[in-house]
Amino acid sequence: MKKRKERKWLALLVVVAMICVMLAGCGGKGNGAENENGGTSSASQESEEGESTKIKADEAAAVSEIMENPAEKIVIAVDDDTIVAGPFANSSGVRNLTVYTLWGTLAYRPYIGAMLEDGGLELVMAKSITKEDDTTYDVEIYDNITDSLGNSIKASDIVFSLDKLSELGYITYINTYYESGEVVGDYEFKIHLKSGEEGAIEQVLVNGTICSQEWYEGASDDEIQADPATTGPYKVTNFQTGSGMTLEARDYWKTNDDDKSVVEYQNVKQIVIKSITEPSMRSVALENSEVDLAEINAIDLERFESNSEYHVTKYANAMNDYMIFNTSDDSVCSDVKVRQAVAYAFDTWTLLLANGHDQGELHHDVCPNATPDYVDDWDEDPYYEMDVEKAKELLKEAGYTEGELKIRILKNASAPNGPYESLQAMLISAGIDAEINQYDRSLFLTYMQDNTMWDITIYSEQVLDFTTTYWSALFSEKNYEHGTQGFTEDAELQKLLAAACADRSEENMNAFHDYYTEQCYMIGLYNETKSIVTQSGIKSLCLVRGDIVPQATVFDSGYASVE
Amino acid sequence: MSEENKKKELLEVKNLNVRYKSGQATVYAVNGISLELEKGQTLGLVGETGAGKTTIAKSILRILPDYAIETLEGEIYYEGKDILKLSDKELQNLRGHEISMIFQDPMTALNPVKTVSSQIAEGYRKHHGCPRAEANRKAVEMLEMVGIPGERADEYPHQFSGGMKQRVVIAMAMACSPKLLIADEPTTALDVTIQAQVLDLIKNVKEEIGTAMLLITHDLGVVAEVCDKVCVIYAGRIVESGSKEDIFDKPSHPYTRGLFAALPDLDKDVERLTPIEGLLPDPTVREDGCAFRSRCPHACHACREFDNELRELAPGHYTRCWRGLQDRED
Amino acid sequence: MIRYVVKRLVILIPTLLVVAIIMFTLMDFVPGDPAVIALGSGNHTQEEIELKRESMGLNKPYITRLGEYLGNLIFHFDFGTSIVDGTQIKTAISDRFPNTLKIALGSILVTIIVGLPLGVRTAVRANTWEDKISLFITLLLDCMPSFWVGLLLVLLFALKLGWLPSSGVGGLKYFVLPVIANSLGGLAGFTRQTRASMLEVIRSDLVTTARSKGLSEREVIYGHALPNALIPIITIVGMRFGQMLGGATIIEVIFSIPGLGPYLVNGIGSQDYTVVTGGIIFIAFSFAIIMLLTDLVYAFVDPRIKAQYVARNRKGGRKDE
Amino acid sequence: MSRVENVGAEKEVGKEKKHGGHGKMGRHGGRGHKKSSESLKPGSLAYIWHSISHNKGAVMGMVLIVLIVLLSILSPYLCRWGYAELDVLNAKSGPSLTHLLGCDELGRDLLSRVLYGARYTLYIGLAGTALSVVIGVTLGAIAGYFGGLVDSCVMRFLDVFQAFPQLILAMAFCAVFGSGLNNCVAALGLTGIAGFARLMRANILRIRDMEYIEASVSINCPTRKIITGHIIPNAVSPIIVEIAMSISRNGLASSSLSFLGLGVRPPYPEWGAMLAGARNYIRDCPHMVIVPGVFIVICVLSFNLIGDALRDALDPKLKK
Repeated sequence: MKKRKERKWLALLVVVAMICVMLAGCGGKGNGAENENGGTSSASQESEEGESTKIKADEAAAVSEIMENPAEKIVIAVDDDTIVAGPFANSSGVRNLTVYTLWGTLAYRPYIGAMLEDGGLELVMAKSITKEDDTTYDVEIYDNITDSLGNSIKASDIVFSLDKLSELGYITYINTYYESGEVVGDYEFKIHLKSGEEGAIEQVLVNGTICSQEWYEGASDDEIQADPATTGPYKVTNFQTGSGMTLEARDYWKTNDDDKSVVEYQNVKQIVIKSITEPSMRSVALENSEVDLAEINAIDLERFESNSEYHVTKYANAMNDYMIFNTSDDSVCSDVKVRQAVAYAFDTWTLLLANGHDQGELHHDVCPNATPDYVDDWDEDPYYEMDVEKAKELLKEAGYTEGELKIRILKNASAPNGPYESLQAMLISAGIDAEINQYDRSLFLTYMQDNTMWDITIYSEQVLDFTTTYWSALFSEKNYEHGTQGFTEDAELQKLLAAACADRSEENMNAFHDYYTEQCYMIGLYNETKSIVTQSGIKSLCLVRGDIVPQATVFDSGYASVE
Repeated sequence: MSEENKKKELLEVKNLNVRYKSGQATVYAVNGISLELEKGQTLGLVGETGAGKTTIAKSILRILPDYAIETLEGEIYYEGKDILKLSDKELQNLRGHEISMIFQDPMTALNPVKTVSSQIAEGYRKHHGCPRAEANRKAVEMLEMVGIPGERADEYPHQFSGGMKQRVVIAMAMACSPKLLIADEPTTALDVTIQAQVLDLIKNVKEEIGTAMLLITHDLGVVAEVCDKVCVIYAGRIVESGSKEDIFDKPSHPYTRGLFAALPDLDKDVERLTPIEGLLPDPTVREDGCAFRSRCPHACHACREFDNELRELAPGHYTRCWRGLQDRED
Repeated sequence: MIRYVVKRLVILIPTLLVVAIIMFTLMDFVPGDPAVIALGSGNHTQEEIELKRESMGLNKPYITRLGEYLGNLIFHFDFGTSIVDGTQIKTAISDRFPNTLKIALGSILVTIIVGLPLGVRTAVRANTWEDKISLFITLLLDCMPSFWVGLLLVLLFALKLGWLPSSGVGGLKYFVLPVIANSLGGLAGFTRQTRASMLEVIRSDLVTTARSKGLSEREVIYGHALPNALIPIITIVGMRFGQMLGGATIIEVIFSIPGLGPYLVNGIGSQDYTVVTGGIIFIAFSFAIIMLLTDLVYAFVDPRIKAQYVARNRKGGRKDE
Repeated sequence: MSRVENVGAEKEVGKEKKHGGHGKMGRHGGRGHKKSSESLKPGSLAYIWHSISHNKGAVMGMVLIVLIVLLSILSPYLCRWGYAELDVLNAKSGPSLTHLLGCDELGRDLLSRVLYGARYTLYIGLAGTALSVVIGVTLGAIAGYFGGLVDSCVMRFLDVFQAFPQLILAMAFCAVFGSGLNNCVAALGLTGIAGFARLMRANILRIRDMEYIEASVSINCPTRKIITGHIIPNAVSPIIVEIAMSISRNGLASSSLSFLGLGVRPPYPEWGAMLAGARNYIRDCPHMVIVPGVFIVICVLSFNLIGDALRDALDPKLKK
């Protein structure tokens, strides 16, 4: 008898809303068609297939050409939510992007292999640097350096900053090479190094971020982190923890354009940093024109490449992945046959694909072919290509039946799963029982130095100047408590390494390369090609060693930021 | 029913049938009830628990739980209009204003989270659309009328005793001086001393406002004191109806007699009371013939063919048992 | 009443102290040496680590460190500094908590605005098709993981329709999608609970009395039935709000909102134990406050409970949970 | 002879007379021999089973669960592809003849992974719930029955426990003990304890004051027997309902854990991990998200339907 209420359509409305949410979400592929024009190569300046992404020397475009169209603002999406602006901090996604924008250093390295002697380094605060002996350098700095609050920067501030950095321990290079600083005059001081190693002075000159001592000691913790007196060309406004910050060009003390290093340009008034950690959200933000520039995964790339409103810039990832074998007695990989069996059991290109990329460069040495002393014909000789039969044979020789050998793979939780899962699948199909032990970032680093916790792991390192320095970072016993990064105690290895470091002759380089590759202590894997997508108004990006220099971006005349 | 007292009649229930659905079974709660009530008159519905008395009361106000109702048939005329055909709006105007109800258990009848005065004022405002202040004044006035000091008007139900709560319920029911008051066993949940006070209160208020009353009880003492007419209900049917004198002096239906036999009587010196054997029949089973035959001492095969028609023993005095006639003769 | 609130606050202190002590001790037994973590990646010589331990005061005995920590915590609400980047935890939390609070408040409002009427309607129309359909739909929403819902909402409202920004923080319109994604999840549970407690009250005598007074169906249900069914509903609201103050981690990660969730996740990821300890103590503190507020709302809604609080004080007995 | 029949076995327990041997339940009048649920003792397993089997939703739920479990056990034999077998050529391909439900980003067959993966998600749901039930119920029973100091200590402990959001507590646990199947189960189990303990305690308090407990205490029946014999069986009905809900909640929570990289370690194809892993491909290869998503929804829905049916069976007043 109760009169039936007429609100039947309420439930219907909810059902309809649900369906269209589903369709919209999953129809992405379907109705994204209107801007899909069959994947023909777009007008944007796309690096052709196969052109090696080797960066010999970035000819920084002439200053005038860059400053042609200064822009008001650029909005950059970054894949890292630790927003840091203080003078001294660990390296992170945001830090690498903004360290030279906010903080002045003595010098800047514009390309891999740029050294002090051959004048490769661009001087920033340093006016002149003279070498007295292997471990002491006399540095004269400009006398008109000021920070964003107007405090003048003297030699004492620089020594204070370097001492502070070595005390806090955030930059390992400073700790390993910087001994002490000695103030000689108002604008002159001496740097004493712990060792005269090649590249040591460059590390201190390039990584020492400078700030005014008076300001630092007077400022509160919050001011230091969120509203610092910056010595670089930009200052910080609107700092939001964990979400982003805005960098504004300040009246910079160096006025003469010719002396300016590429990091000292002020080609855009405001740089807005927005932290968007979710990859799919970055591509949505780009498509929804909420940001001007974002790093995009290969899977989402296709919809931008075929769209004329966007430019895709491809570059080789600065971090090079390589596989380390734990050769200590606590691991099955102490037997060379086991190491070789594992090496032959997997295919590196599959690992690259599994990492979600479709372009990249396979390595024939732990170090990429990007350094002056790299021997090109290494790339021709065979390098552990996948050969399951050979792997099984080696396993038999090592005395293991099918599936008996158990390998523990150590994985960093924040590394993508793809490569490890495919590596595991390939090892299993080759009769090696592989297990992935995944730990959080810092626990992973702690366990990497513990030879009882793993058998193989994949790590990555950045090459800065020479293959020999890269090699010594991995193999030299000086850097590790026992043996190399893979706990290898091998006198012959150290001898060959020392020889190669002393004299970079091809013969020495080949000797070391052949020895460690044959012993299969470590094998180089790949560095994938990353891609940055920008709106069409941006003509070209200044990319140095895999890091963008935002202040030197080149804009088109018709450029206007999304915000 | 003769013509002339038609118009005097306040309430007329014709052939009311109510069936509940419980799980897969159907419960035949009320099977063809017909009764009349004149203005100012008091009709008593007497019967055991589960005979369908409360269902009758609730169907008059149409506040039966509709999720459980299977069928609700028949007509209930109130001042000529059939309540079962009323629209929601008209029904709401009727409830509390023309017809109001008092419930059995005062402990759960009142809303524990609202003040006593607001619960009374709410009904009054609904029907008289007057400002809040006036409604509150009326509420305090009603409370004093039922013997509750005015200053306790803003207290909450949990601060009152059972008896006091029932007084509040009465005040709430009588706020709009209804023409018909339905009282569903108002005193059962109270202890004996309070019962008498509440009954007197109901009688006084009723006379003062001239309200007709349908009193539902299983206590024959209460019926004797308050009611003018009586209907005895058994298994959802009226088995005997008539004036108070008819029923008390000349009970004819075996069930009515059984009820009186179960009553302790001061002047009779009886060793043991004679209760009625057994329990009410299963309401989910429709049986032919007289429903009481399974418990009736005089039951015989004739009862099974009994056509369940009411027989008139005397003007206004009816019984639903063929045997009843004979008692009058001998 | 005030005496009751004060009493509950006083009881709060020992509970939080227990939480602080548990977390502080727990973090001592966790693998990884804080000094090494503070020095960051790369390998360090032994005396460097020793120097760092000294500067962080890790060599002091456990008791003095605990005493210092609790001292700072109680007297000036100082949670210490983060091991990894040395930032003040107090400022980090005070920067991030407003975002988490906005999402939590928004989600609770949406849950109540949508869940309550839906719960009441399904209770009033129990076992009709409308009841079954809305329960099914809310169940469906409940089953979909929040990051999936979040992504779908962004694709529809931000990208296709362009009404709302897709991620990040800013004005209120940045919080619309995260709040919807966060509240859809809990809707089924809330609606079901409202329905259950409403069903109980709808069949009680007080509703029949209200109806017999001639009130309209709406006045009976919302005026009389709902106030009596509120107690279990308020418990659910309080519990969920307290949980959400811990940060809707998934939603905050998807929408890149700097709330407490990602802060704690990164803290755990980089073994930044002071951050984790400080964060969890703060969440425990806010949760306890919410529980107290819920109890107060009980008193506001139900006079019998208020009477119980006041009476309880005079007799000095313990309020029964 | 009059037949005694109690209409609707509301609250009284076992009031009606039983005729003859155990097998033959109370006989009913003229309404044929169908055994109505009223005739069984409320709370007995037969009663619960009987009323569930009449609830269409619950039957559907149970059928689905059994189907999924069966398919999961048989999947290694049914599907052509192993759950970890790589078919790099058609990675990310949509549903096709060779791969009925398509492939994931590494080219592994989704059908076999989803079917094989069912055991992990169900294991997490069941084991996690079992852990919280065992610890939670005992804690609740102890707190509820003994009251006083024990009660307030347990309650304070639960307050502390409940303060931590489930995800954060699970993460802290996984961070300390490493991620992986059993740690994931332990983490989810621990976080569920507070809910069960509170529920159990509330029931115990309600039952403790009932007459039949005082009766058994008066005939000095040992406390242990009272708890196991009287209190727990009667307090168990809301717990059963909560169990069903908790299983589905845990199954779902494992996907959030995997989202943060703490769930099941590869290569085990747990649904939550698959869903979390495929989230970046939602726009271009939606099938990779839909397949595990649909299975999770089916599983969680079925458990909820069963839970609802259980609630209606055990809590009659909510039935109508």
